[in-house]
Amino acid sequence: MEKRDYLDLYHQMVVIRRLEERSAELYQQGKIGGFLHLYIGQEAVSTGLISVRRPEDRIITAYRDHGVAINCGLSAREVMAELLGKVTGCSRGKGGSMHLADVKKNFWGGHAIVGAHLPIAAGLALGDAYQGNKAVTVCMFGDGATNIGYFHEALNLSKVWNLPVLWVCENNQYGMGTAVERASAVSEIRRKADGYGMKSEAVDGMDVMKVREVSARLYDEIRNGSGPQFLEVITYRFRGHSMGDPERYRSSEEVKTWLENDPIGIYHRYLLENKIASEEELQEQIRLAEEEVNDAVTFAEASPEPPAEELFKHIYVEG
Amino acid sequence: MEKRDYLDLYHQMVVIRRLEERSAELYQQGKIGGFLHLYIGQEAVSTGLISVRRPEDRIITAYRDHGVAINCGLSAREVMAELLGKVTGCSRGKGGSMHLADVKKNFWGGHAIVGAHLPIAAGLALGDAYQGNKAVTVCMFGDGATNIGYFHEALNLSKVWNLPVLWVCENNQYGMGTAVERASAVSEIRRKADGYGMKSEAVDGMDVMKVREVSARLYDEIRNGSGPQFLEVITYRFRGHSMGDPERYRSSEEVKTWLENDPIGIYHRYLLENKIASEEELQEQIRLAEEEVNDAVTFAEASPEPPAEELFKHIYVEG
Amino acid sequence: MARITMREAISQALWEEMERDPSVFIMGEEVGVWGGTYAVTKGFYDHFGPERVRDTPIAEAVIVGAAIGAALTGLRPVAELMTINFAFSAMDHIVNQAAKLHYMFGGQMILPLVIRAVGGGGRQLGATHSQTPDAIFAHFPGLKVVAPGTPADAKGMLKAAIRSQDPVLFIEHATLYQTRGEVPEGDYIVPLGKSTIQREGRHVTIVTYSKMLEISTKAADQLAKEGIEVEIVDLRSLRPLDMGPVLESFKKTNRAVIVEEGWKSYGVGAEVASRIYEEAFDYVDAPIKRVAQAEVPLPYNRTLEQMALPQVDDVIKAVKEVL
Amino acid sequence: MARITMREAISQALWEEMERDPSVFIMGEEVGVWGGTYAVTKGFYDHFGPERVRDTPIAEAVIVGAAIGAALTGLRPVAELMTINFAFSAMDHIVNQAAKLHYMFGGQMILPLVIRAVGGGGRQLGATHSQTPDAIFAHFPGLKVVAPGTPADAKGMLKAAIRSQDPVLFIEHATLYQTRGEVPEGDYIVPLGKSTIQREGRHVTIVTYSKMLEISTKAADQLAKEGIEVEIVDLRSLRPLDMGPVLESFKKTNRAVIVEEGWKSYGVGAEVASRIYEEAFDYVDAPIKRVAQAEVPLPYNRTLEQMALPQVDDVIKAVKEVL
Ligand SMILES: Cc1ncc(C[n+]2csc(CCOP(=O)(O)OP(=O)(O)O)c2C)c(N)n1
Ligand SMILES: Cc1ncc(C[n+]2csc(CCOP(=O)(O)OP(=O)(O)O)c2C)c(N)n1
Ligand SMILES: [Mg+2]
Ligand SMILES: [Mg+2]
Repeated sequence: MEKRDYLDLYHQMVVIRRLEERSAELYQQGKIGGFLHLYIGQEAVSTGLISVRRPEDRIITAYRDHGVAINCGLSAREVMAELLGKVTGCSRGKGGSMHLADVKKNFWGGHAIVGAHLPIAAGLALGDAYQGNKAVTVCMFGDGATNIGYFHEALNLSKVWNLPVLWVCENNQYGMGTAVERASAVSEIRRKADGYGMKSEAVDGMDVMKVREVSARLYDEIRNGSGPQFLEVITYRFRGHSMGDPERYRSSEEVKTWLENDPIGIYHRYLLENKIASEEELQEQIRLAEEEVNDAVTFAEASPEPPAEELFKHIYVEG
Repeated sequence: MEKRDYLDLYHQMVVIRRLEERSAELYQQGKIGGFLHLYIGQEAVSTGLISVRRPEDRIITAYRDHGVAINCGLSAREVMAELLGKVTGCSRGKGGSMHLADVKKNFWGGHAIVGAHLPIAAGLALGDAYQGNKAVTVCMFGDGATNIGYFHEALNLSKVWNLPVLWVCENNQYGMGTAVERASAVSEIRRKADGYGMKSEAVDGMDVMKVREVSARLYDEIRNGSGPQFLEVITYRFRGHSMGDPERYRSSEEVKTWLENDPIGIYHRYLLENKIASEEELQEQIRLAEEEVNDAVTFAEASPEPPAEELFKHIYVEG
Repeated sequence: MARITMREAISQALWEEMERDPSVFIMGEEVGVWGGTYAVTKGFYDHFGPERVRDTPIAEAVIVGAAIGAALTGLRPVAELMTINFAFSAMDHIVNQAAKLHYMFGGQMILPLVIRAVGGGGRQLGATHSQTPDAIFAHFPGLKVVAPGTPADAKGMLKAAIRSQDPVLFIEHATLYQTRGEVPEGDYIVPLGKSTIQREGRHVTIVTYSKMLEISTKAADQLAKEGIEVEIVDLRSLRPLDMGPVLESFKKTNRAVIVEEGWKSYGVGAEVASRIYEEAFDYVDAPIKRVAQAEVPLPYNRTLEQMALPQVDDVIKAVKEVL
Repeated sequence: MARITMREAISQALWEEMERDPSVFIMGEEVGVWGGTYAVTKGFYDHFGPERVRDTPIAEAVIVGAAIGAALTGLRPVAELMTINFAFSAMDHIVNQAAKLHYMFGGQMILPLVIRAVGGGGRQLGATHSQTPDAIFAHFPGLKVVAPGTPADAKGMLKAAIRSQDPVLFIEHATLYQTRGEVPEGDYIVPLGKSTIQREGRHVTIVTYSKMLEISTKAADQLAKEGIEVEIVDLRSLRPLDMGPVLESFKKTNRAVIVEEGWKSYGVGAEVASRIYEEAFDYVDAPIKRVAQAEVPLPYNRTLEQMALPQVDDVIKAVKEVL
């Protein structure tokens, strides 16, 4: 890893954080509508995971997708414009926060029905297997999503057909207000892979370097034919499930403990302690990120709404 | 176990076998319509399993349900009448082969959508838990059914809520024409319970005494609060999946090997070898079973069709 | 009578039924600790406890399936689907199990089950989370499908649904929760399967239900200023569908507009229009109009979304066209 | 042109498309080793091999879901649901995913996907296995829903569906597989979304599709003996719904009967009747009739089942009523 790679990871994480903070403000101002699920606290997960992907590897996730989009190389502009429902958004303003995507960057969305994208991910991997592409499909989902039938059907099929998928569970301890152990028969989510005879491991999701390291190894193995594998990433969402969460289900002490493990803070210290970057260099990254997000907001606000005829476009490709 | 209990088990198994053979004939004659799934080869499973249930224990199974119905105490008459679509059938001729039931006997059906009765079974057990009944729900299903999402959702919920269910997988090696290992990530089906942190075991399903023994213990444990448990029963269906199965998926050698493990033959030898019953006594049971089934066919054939007004009855309880 | 919101009315019905009958319990995602995503069951968990207010995993098939099973044992579960969009994830259990078990087993199985589900668009939730697919559930005999449009009906019909011996899909509308209305206190029951005239008029009949009752009423208010007197029939129940009040009104006005929020094709309006033509052909003075959602997956963008949803002006326009 | 069965026609279309385009493959329960539960894919496994003829676990959501994913990568999967009744177990993937991805992501995602599913009653399979719920799928914009009634259309439309860039639900009817008809050899394409006049007549228009085309044709044959000339419009496609030939015919006959196998309420007939009234009101000489399934879960008993299903005599009666 070059120094600029380290800085780039830092930059991505800060862009995500800043973008999420600004999104929350814009939501309060009524400029963003619908549901808004912030990724704050989980930045190290997708940043680490996606930092080692090759362009041919496909990424797909749930509705908590802003960070993933940034890591996949979407610009803050096209993400923010989508959040504001503008035609310059990555989904032309039709998808919104939960439906970011850019298929040219092999980012296959943003999916709002819990667990429903897992079967689709199996299909993406099937597509590659069928065509002999040496690509990995990375499918991210929450702890809550591991209880729905779609999870089961997708994991089983992926193993029976030996598909090149990395199943990544972002265990942020809750599905909305329901703690893992209140919803799932096993609290150690990776144990679920046992029921499919699938190799699994767990990693600390607050440490971007750890996520990156294990991911790199798993991509390699899968690319070389290991078949599907399962990765549980232990993390925490710092904010509510979406905007307007009463947060009756967790204590402020619990939140406080996790806040002390801020993934950006951890990585910041790591970079300093290992003398990879100086405080000034990191501040510079923060400043750049800030600028990028400001620019994105300006761009998004200035962007036009989709024209009226957009309503009847894209129902079908043909006719 | 008294001698008459041993004989009763034998009797039940022979009634089932004979009933199935006659059903096949009646199907060929066009007197039975729809799908007909024979239980031949699997008689020891439900016979052993249900022989130790208490009246308050609930039984629910899939469409391969004739044997289960007999074991639950339904008469051959009302089963046969249902197969013939007569109003004297246990479901008034409206359900047919796949939908036998008698709720007064705590037999909750016969369900034709693969796996869909597992969530319902979880609910039956929930009903008992909620009401403080010390009852066990026994839910039977095939190996093929363990790959559908319903299985996953039901097993998970049963464990999270600690429901009194015995999940019984009748692994007869195939779901229609698909061998277990071609459809399931793990071939040892009981391993699936691991993903729910659920206790499981396997038993030889061709030996009624073994099935009975393990079942008795599991009922006890569950009745005493162990929470759900999983039992894999290794068995084989001697006939096709349903009538008109081309059976391209298995070899005649394989079938032959299993036929040598006929559960009735095994139990027959067991009774003789252990001097529990004489050959004459067993022949007498066969004769009685034969009579019972003949009588059932006569009864069913002589029974009236449901009257025309039955068509619009039972859509709702009210209005 | 108190003037309360639809949310309060539904909450009240649930609370009172749970107090009255220990066999009533609720289960669903976030109904407990969270207090209901739409705050309908706020306070229930503390009051009734975790046995009767059951938070479930995100697993819609087993939410409905387990509710069916529990109902078969004689309980009266109220299963909540966080939104009706997730009903597709429990489709088989709703339309193949709940709707059919009673019939298929010759009347032996009885399922006093309520499935509550919130539907509707207009909140920029995007295509998968904004649907009003009521008609497709109403297609299945064996299921009762109701969708009240006023707080009083919401309370009275939810109580009727909970006490019913049949499986009932009870559809709420997310943008009606704040709507206020007079609601009788205590044991107020509105029988299921009965349409009703919500507003009298003599020039034209609007047939509608749920959220579109509000839109239609606004349209009627405006039309009244121009001297056009609209009669509004609220279906309230899609199955059974009670054509009585619709036909009665139509025979008086001879003109009808049907207003529904869902897509037009194969929707509610098609059925109602067909039934009017079949049962009151000689009274038809003008082609019946349907006002419905544009046939697109609902977009996130607010302007486009509102374009797609039926608006007061669309109703006014349709009324004028049939006059 | 050869006279072949519907089964052969469908099989031929699949075979030829797989030969023509390596990106076409089939997946589903028992499509491979077994040869298809209805023998449609007999011989495919041996010829095309296990990569292109994929037996799946019994897991409908992932059958459709994985087909969607594969389609997104540029392949052309033909996913088979053993029967349309099992489509409820994949409902979300059909109506929330397949139907919406293209729109929701602003046109980026392209899903050249075919879902084949066999429907229909009449074989004593009981309530859960005998449905004709076509209308509920046709309710969703974004999905194309077609259901051919002749072997030639089955071949031509399946080829069109496989080559289409859009997700298509292709509905077959189990009791039509033996039906024979002339089918052009080779590359025969019938564009999707086009109704057609299958029989000319001048007294009355029957609008129908799929299995009911056969029933309607028999009715028309009998009516012809009495001098009543029936024109039959075969919808073939429920979404998009092509009203052109329907209206053209209706404007000539001024009378219509709509014959569908599914339940009447919220069914296909309701939509078609409503559209005729909306678009040809001035041509209506008599109330349009709908012939459909009795509104009950289909019973197993043969006599009751046949009572519930639309019969030739029901069609004849309805025709006479509109005349
Ligand atoms: C099938 C379905 N059921 C319910 C919902 C509502 N819902 C949206 S997010 C969510 C919680 C998901 O939790 P988890 O998978 O842990 O992801 P996280 O939000 O923690 O990232 C729920 C219940 C949904 N979108 N889809
Ligand atoms: C959801 C669903 N998909 C497909 C079918 C068709 N089908 C009926 S039985 C069966 C095989 C089931 O195999 P298994 O669970 O092993 O039970 P067995 O027949 O061996 O007893 C299939 C695919 C169905 N009834 N329901
Ligand atoms: Mg979570
Ligand atoms: Mg099996």
